[in-house]
Amino acid sequence: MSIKVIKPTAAFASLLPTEYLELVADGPYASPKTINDLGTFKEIIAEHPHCAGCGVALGVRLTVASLPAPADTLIVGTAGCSFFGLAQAALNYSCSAFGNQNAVASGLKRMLKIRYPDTDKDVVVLVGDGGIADIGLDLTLHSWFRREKIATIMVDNEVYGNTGGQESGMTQEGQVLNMAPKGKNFAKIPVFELARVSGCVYGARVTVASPKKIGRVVRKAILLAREVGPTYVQIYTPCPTNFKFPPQQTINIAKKAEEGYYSFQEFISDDAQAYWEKNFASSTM
Amino acid sequence: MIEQRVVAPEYLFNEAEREEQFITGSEAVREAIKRANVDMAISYPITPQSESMHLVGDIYAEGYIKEYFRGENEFAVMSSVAGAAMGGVRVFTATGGPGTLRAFEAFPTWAGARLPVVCAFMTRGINSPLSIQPDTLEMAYMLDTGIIMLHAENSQDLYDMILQAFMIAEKPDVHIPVGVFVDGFFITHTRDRVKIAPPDLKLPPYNPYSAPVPVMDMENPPIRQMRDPFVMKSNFISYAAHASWQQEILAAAERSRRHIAHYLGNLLEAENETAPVMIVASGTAVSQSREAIESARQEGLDVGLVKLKSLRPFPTEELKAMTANAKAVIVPEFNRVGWLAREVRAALEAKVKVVGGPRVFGGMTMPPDLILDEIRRCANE
Amino acid sequence: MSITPYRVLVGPEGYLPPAAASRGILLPEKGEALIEGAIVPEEEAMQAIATKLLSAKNPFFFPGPQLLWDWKEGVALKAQAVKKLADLAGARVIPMPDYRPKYPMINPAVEINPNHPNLTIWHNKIDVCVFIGVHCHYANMALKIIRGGTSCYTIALCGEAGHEDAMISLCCMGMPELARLTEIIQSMKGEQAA
Amino acid sequence: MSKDFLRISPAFEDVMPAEYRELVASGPYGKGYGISDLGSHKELLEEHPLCAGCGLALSLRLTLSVLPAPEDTVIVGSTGCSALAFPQVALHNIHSLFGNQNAVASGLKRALKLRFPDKHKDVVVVAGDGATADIGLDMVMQSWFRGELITTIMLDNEAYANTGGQESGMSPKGAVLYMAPKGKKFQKVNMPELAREAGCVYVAAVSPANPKRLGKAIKRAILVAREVGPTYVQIFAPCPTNFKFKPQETIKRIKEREKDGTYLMREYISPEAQEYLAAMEGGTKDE
Repeated sequence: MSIKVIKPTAAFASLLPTEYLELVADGPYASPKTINDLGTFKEIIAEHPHCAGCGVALGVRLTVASLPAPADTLIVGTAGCSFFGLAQAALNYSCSAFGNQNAVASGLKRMLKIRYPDTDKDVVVLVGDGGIADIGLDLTLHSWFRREKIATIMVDNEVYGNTGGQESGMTQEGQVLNMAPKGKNFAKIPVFELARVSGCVYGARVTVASPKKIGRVVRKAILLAREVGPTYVQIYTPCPTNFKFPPQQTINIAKKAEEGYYSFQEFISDDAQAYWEKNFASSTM
Repeated sequence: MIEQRVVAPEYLFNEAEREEQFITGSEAVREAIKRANVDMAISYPITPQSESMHLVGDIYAEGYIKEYFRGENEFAVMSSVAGAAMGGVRVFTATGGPGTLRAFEAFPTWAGARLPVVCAFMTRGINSPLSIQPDTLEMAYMLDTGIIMLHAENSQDLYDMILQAFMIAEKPDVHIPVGVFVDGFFITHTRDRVKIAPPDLKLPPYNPYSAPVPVMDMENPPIRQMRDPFVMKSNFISYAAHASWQQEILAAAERSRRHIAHYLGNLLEAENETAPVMIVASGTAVSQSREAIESARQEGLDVGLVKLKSLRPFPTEELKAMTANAKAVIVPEFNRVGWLAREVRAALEAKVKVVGGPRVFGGMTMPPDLILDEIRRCANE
Repeated sequence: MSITPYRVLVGPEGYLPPAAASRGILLPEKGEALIEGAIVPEEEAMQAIATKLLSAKNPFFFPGPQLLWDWKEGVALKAQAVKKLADLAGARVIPMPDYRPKYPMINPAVEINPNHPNLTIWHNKIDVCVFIGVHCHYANMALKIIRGGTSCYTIALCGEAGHEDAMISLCCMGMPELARLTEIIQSMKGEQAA
Repeated sequence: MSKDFLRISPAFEDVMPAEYRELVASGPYGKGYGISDLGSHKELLEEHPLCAGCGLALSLRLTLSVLPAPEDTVIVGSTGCSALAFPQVALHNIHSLFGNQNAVASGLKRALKLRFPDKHKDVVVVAGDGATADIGLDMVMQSWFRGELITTIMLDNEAYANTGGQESGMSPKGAVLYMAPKGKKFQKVNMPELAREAGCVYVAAVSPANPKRLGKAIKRAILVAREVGPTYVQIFAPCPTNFKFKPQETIKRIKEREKDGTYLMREYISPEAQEYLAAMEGGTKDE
């Protein structure tokens, strides 16, 4: 995207609300920013209607702040709490039927490759746990089987939050929630392992307690998806509203999880590793 | 869970001493299922249906239902429901809006396979753009799936119709699915007075061997049985068999008329049906019409009301009788396409002017004045 | 409904005859029965069945899976009673062992199938047939195809709600009703013989 | 169904066609036959309209002939070539919509558990590669995540054969088929590995080139699914019609693929399943 697209025409510049001017002046488009720059630039998502302490809002904000090329990034989402903040994002965001995000992204990425052969148009899927692990599982796995060059990012709050707190496939076994009155009776779906088996060339599992790690793995996933193959990042984003903990506890809960079942993990294929060392090993990130 | 005793449906519906509660539509679903002797319920969340199926999950935990689980999406849930019904149990589920469309391929198979499934539809807008608000557009698509369609005006209807739906669906000469449709949010999420039977009463259990088709359990003949074999060999005989099969599904819906009348009293209700201007509506459009009629009568206008309770089978003859003296029929609806106006025009065969509207959609409410304007216009012509 | 009420008469009625229920024909209550689409007392229908069977040139009984397979208490006994009734009425028997479409070809001399019952009717030149022990869905499928394409007079002896698409249909039939029908045929045969 | 369930009402014994009398006299119900009994009894599937040399038909015939309890087995099939044979199979079997077989089987298994709590009703899904790895993948895997006690059998002819030979997820990379005019671009989906990850407690990849091993895998899969957890058996069933080789070369093709390592026979048994089988197989004769 050239900056022209977001610069108001001189005749009307004075009439535009300030937020649009700020986006031009110190948005992340001209020179991509990272997690370390948070607070120094106008973020792609400046406001959202999520609940207080929402882990998903934080996960989405950190992800969007880590895009290597926000000017040429399109995000494909689906129903769920994630789409509230993303609906305010200052980049192309599409949302179709519940669960079809990876199918939509496949078509979108291939078309953009044809229309802009010499530009890396990053197509990033950014969606909740229900959208990927349950209703969208086959479309997600098949985009990986086909080696679609897209980065799939799950903000995992381990519950169907937007519909009022029902058990999802990513809910932990035994957890009592709506539609699991006696506690969920099967294990958290191993999407991270399935990603590896299905052909993802890079995968990372992280929590909102480690913003710097999120910045690194999201950037790496998107850059690798440009050339090598599909990539997957899974971010634990606790939900105070449906798990009934105080909003200010979100980071602590994520930290505790990171010390236990949600430990930081990465996998990378040989050809992805080779590509990374050749092209990006020098950069500090 | 309290000990329940089986009673005759007629007793549970008409004679049992009822207690009034101030509950939401979602809670009305729970109270109905608690008394419906349901074996199995399968759920998937979608606003505005989720609360109903949460509560059904809770009474499963209390012991009123033998089996309950959350599927991975609506198409999978409706397929599991089909598997359960073919296995010979009484099964319940619910969905709405986009969920109805995602599950859609399953509905005609339910009817074709003669599965007496009861499904509640909390109607909601269809994407795009996304709307979680009430809208009955999905009913337009459901009209030709072969399932029986009841439309609840309020939570009392919702409670009664779900219980009655099981009895209608499981009649051997009917034995096709019954959909109980109710407008999302307007009914599911608002409290209302609902008269319910004592909680220690329940419907008789479902007897799978009274079904017009074999049950898939290897315990009844014939053993060499596929449900359902595609009758597709490319010759006339297969086409004739397939056509006859479809006719039998239509016939099943026709046979349900007398059972619907027996349990619901009639396929429609009417008041002041000799008036020159008649309103014909279903769902919450009926409640809005009642308010408009109230104002119209204060202005000295003569207007009547027909509340349709069954949309499939459609009460064509009854509707003709109830609009015999009308010079205009007004059909208010909560959807863009006016599927009920189409049905009413087809039924009345242009013998009377049918005004297709007022219509609101996208989740908008319907101010009674919109209907009142229409009444005034028709009254003055 | 159409001006002249629909009648369920012997065929061939046409390319795709309607389901009688879709033309307003109602099912009988207990103690009633259907003759050619009209509700009549059960006794009258039994008499009509006896007359039809005894005057038929080539009558056949088509017992279905619920009678052919001895799958639960009392079925063998009922099968015995139905066989006796058929013999008494001078009718032969062709079984409907199951409902699956028979590929590549059915042997119409020894079997009838609800997906293509007309083959067996034509092959054996059957002028009157009796359905019993067939699941209602498949009986109705077959009865419409027979009425559409053959001139066979169909009779349904149903333990459940009955069949509008048969020319004569009893409903709610148990062993007592079966015995009564056998009695009527017995006495009618006696009168004819005397 | 009780052992002597399949009986003909004496009054109509004489009019029943021969095939039904044979089914009662020498059918497999209650016998627990194995591969070695083939030819000695009336099989559940005797005739079908599939092509000459069809690997899938052979695999289906072998599978049906080793069911531990055919008298209490309900099969859930799906659209595809196998569906053409199922109307002829002498078992209750369900054909619903393309891809929803494991969802249907989940509902059915739980219903039969309710109605027959103290009896093993084996619910066995038998479907093709398209139905299992493509259109039905999520419902297959979700039934595994939920730990549904059902057996999933894939008849893998590596193409959408019934619709004329299109590429499926299980087609080999590079195979030129319809809808893959330049050859399939991605690898054969690794279903056995996905099955293991998704919670299957017994996974086997077999072929009709080794009937005894196929029979053993099917029996184990069904027995383990009764008590321990979901099981998956993948049967390589080459398709002469769409891969254009001679009908009599089907078995030869399998052996070639095994030799060049592009179709590996393997078996995974979870510790829990191992324990269960040890107890079970200690008693019954090992195929």
